[in-house]
Amino acid sequence: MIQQHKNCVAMLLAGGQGSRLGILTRHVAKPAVPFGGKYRIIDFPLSNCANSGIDTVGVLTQYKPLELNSYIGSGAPWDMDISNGGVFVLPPYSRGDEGEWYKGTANAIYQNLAFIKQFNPNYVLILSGDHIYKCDYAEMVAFHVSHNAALTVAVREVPWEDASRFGIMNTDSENNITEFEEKPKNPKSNKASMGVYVFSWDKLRSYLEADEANPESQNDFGKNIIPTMLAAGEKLVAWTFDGYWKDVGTVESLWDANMDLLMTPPPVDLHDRNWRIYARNVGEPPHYASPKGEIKDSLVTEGCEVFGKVSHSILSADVHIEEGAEIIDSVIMPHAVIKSGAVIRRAIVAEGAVVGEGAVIGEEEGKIAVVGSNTVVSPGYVLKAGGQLGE
Amino acid sequence: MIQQHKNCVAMLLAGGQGSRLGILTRHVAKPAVPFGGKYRIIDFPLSNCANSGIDTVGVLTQYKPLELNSYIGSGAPWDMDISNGGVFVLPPYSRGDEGEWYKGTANAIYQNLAFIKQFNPNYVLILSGDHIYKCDYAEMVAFHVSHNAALTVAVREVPWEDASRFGIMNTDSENNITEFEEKPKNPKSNKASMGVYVFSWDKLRSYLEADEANPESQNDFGKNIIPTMLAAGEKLVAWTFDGYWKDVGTVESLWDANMDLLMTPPPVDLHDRNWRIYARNVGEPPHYASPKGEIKDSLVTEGCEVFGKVSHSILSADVHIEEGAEIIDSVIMPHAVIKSGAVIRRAIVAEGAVVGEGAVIGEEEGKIAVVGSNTVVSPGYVLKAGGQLGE
Amino acid sequence: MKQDIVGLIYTGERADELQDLTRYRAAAALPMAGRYRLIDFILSNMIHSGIKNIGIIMQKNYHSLMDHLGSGREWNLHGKRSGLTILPPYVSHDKVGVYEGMLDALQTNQAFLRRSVERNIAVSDSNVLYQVDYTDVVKKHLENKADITLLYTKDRDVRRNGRGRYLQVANDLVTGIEFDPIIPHYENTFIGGFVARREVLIDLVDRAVASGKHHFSRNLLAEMVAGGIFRVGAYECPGKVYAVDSVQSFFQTNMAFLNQEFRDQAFNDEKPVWTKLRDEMPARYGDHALVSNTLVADGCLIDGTVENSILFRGVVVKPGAVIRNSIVMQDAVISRNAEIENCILDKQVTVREDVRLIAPKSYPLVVAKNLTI
Amino acid sequence: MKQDIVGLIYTGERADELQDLTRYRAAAALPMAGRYRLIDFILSNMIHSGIKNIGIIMQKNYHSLMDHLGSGREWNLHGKRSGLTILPPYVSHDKVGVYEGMLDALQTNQAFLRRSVERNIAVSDSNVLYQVDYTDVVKKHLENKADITLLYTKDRDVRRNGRGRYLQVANDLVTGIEFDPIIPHYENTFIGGFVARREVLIDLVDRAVASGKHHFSRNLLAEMVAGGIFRVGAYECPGKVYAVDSVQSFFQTNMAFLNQEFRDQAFNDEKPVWTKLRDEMPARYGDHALVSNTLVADGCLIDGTVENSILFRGVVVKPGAVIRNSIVMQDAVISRNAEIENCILDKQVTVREDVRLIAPKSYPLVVAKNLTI
Repeated sequence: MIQQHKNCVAMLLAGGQGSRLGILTRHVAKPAVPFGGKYRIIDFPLSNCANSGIDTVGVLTQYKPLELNSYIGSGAPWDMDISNGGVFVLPPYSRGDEGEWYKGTANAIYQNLAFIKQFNPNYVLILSGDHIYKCDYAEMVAFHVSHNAALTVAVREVPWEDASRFGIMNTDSENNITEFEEKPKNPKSNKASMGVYVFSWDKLRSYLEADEANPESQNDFGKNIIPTMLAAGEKLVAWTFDGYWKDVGTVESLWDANMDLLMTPPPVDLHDRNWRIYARNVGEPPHYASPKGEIKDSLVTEGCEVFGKVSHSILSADVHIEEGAEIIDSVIMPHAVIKSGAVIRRAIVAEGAVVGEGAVIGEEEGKIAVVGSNTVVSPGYVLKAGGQLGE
Repeated sequence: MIQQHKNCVAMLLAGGQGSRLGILTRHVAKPAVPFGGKYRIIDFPLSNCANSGIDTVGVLTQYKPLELNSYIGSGAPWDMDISNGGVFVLPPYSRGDEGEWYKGTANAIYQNLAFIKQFNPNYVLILSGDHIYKCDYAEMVAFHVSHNAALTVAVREVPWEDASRFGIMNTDSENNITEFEEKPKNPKSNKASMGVYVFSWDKLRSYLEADEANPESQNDFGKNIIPTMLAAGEKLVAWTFDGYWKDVGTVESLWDANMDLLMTPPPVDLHDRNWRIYARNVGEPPHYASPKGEIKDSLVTEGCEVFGKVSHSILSADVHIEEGAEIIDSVIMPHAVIKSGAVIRRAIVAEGAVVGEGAVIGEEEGKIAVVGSNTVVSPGYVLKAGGQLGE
Repeated sequence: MKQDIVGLIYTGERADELQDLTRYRAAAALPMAGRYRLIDFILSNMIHSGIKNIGIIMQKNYHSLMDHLGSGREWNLHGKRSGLTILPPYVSHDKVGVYEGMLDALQTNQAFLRRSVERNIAVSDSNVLYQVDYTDVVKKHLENKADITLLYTKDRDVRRNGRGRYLQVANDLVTGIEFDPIIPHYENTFIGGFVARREVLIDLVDRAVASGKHHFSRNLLAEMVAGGIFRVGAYECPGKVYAVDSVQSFFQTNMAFLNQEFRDQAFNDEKPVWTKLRDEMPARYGDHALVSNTLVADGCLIDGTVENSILFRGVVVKPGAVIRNSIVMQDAVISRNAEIENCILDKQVTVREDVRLIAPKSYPLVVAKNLTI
Repeated sequence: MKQDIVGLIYTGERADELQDLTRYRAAAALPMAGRYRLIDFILSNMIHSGIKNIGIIMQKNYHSLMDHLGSGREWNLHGKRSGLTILPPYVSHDKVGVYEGMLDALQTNQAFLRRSVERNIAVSDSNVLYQVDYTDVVKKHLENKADITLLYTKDRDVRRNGRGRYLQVANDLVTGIEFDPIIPHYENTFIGGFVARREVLIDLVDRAVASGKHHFSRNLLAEMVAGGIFRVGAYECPGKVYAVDSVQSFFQTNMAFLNQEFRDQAFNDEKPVWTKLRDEMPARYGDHALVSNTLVADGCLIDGTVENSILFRGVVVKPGAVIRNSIVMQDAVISRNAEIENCILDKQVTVREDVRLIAPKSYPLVVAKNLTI
């Protein structure tokens, strides 16, 4: 199969089981976790690609590829149902006798070099599947090209006091990366790597092949590839991204990022018609707000029927809030039902869960409570702050 | 992800390495092997699905899924780029800590029960990825429904003298299967299984789950599932297919099936506008027949440039036959180049191969010679009947 | 599994009484229920009946409809073996074509009828809203050995004085038919949908046109019923039926969606109503939002009071604004402290601050597209 | 990576001299090179220049063109952020529209021009065949600080007596322009394609129409060149250029594809020419086939003699039939022992057994669609 030459191909690391998201990723891969009412996390990098003119994306996953496959489908929602490119879910597969799992981020790309090779690109963009942000990758690629770099690392400037929690890029005055330090005790820079890279294709290939041949390597971009390239004297540059960016790898950060959408103005504007975030359409009618309910300061998605009180919360598609139920500071994922008299506070209720009459989920303070997908919560059940319920 | 209910979902067993096809499947999975000039083997079952009104197909493969993925793309050529269904390539994937390979045909389906479950079908059609035939599966499903069967097995009547080479279904006068015998020494019937099944979804699920729980089982439809269902007294019926059907699992049978297309009239009519075989389009211009060449009794696909002599052969897309080259009784796969003075006889030349000046491939009699994909054959090289050249 | 019905939707209905609502759009393209166009219901209903080939007869003002339907992708009608065929008014060397009515349209589009391969055809007007399974209708049609089978309803809400087509039905056959009576004598209303054998319909149309007939119902159907040679079948359409042929009925039909029972009839998880996508974010409610008995589409920004209304995609309701008993179409803006009641605001209407626009319930006021008031 | 050019293709050229070939189709829809329509080359060339939004201005007889283009899927122009916009003649309450010419068409489709977001626009006629990278043209246009940049060729084969637009060019600027001279005084032929800043073009068109001008070349361009206020740039189109405006030039252009060098220019593995698919099987050669210097599309069944010809998809050549120096369109059938020479057989023509149809090379004979002779 001969594919057309592409200037830039994106590879999206959809990651492993995402265990820091607890029961939320028990039944779906992290990138397929619902976000912001009508989106899934993966809609952000995919829409960024579409808006940046990148139409060929490989999605690397070794966990629950079915749901991702099913969600991505033909790629039409992101304009990627094209014959000369498109979006492909790439789980690890058999070579000869045995299959290999992805040993690290670099190994995941290494195992899919043949995929990239089909398109013979000039540049390869490496993305992560658990970031919420709007980013013009075309600008980053242009920066890479104009700096004639082997590798460009996207960085954002974090508060100095937090810098020791990140992978930090030390740069000279011309944005050349001089050193990479993972969680430095005494940071010399506040430029934290976002885990988003642009590689020149020939460099990517040769360093991945060399890395694979080294049995000592952990096959990780941060730990292995970047230091090796620095040591070899390659030109590595840092491209500073200054927009909103959130890693949603934990329950708390996922809840936080959802709540950020309720700020005025929201730090990531989903209403911007020049940079839409696309999502698979669910074919639901407009939502219905009943005379018995009350909705304040919230996002409500099509298909909802709201008979109860909702404040400072996110309701995803086809959520039913019965009369007398109350939802505060919470995220309710698609198809969930909250029965009458139930109170949900500082919680995430996952897809298809049913919260019984009078149940109390979460508390006014403390950590976020989570009800897992398709879980049926008995009437009157009480789930404390930070609790997780579900299989 | 909630999918729409489907009456029938097809699962296509694209199989393993297909080692009986030798070097032809060294770089692609069997279903992606070119056939008949502009097709791949998988175009036949996929087009049959499209023509039978089945728009949701899972393709199970554990070998070279990349090429299959790339060929199938969004599914548009088979009208399967739809939002409520479509065609999905399903390699084995991780559950928790480790991946599992497909242990047998039944296990391959078992591992993908979750895929089928999404569509909550009434019936599941099990297909094979290495058969050339045109078949209205809707008729088979209708037969299954009207007979109120748990399982319907497609059979064809083979000459009695060959029956002992097949899996034979013994039936009563009402097409009920009474016994299944694998390669019986003294066949009681000449109804050979085609490896094409229609299951009622609930039956499929329960028997696959039971089979998986049995550590003794080889997890094979023929060896395990059918005997178990017969023993349990389920209603199994045989549906007789009487059209052209060819298993192209070996080099000889693949060559044979290609040559069958040159019969008058051809046993499988690719020109029939009511039952088209769809294929991914390659975007090539019409082929050019030069004044220096001669083409007789052959199929020639778009993109070819023919300056040599071609008789009783199949030229796939974008094949170049130089002046003075001669092709007889052979199959030339896409993008191959046959240099001047080379002679190809009773041979298969795979994708992108280059046969050098004056090379002689194959012989007038004997077994089929094969040149592997992207192989460069030195000028003057001689490959004997039955020889295979390439990595 | 394979379906044997081709669908045909006629969008050339007269639309005088829809006033400004149809100045730049066909009745079929009228906005409905917050995110749909009227034709979405007819189309989706045909699709859920298993119909995979659908022709749409276009008339004047078909640009918005064509834009809405696009390639048929949202309805999964974009394939090679299935699809949407747009049948525009015929512009050629010889003719700039506008149809006289359904009969003329059928005659002009004979090529579509002839090259279809399905044995049966389902034809529908586009200015009605109903749910029926055409497979059942065709089954009944065949059992009944009818030449043509008309869909009807007993629902009296569809009726209007002095306009309508009424049927006398006995044993599932039409025994009488009347047009536009001041007071209808029959209790059944023909809803503008019918099925027939495709070949039979081609023949009927050909004969009718050849013998100088012009009106489908008034001439062709009436003579078929009266003549006694043909069997004209009747099939009662289940559930509520709405006809959208005036500002009032447009208003009522939209408002019907506030009724839970009708919503359950029209929207069904297994049978979604497909429409063109807009990729809007979920609706955003602000601190001052007070929304009651209202349908709200994605993309709305609501920080005012809304009661008994339908808000289409991207409507903005500023703090202090009040909307009562109104239909507000796509991207309209209701500024601070503005008040509207019993209004229909077309797309991109802006209501300025403090403006009050209150109409009586029986005569909803239409504000035309793009106006700022 | 993101492209900053919107494309616009004008298909309203006069086509009188194409006779029956354009009776039911626009010149843009003329069959070309065995499996294409003329517009495929213009469209694919724009796409390979990175252009992702393309408007196509339709004129009378646009049904076959609309059918060919469909949703733009074959050109990967069916997305939300990219796409093909069909701009049909405007039929509304007020107007049944047929354009006067390019200027009128640009004016009427101002909405398309205005709502595009790209900074540059590439406009092309549809009755020419050429390959150029518009990115290079725009680059040159900007370097040149031109208001508009015209594409031209020095290729004298494009010229015909008494028809054509010729340019005097100095330092990449047009210094003189003439229309339809009996004998051209300038050596450069304007090929009907140009680029401009989108905003500049909108303004130029608006002014021209407002001041009563009607012809794009004769009025607008001529005054721009003469006036000395505007900079009219010139860009030489590389390679061969063909204009298809008469039966003879249609014939010659098709036949040009038998030339290896021109095939290499027009077809490039990296830049395929996209067209509507038909899912035909490969061409089948029989025992009696004798085919020489001929392009053969998929779906043909050949068992006769064919020389120096172009066979479109699905052509059947029976044993004993002879085709020389001819263009045979889709699904035509040449029966046993029939003989044709220097002919253009339109779609679905059938030549009966033993019929001979031989025209002189300089006046190829056109047999209209569907005829049986």
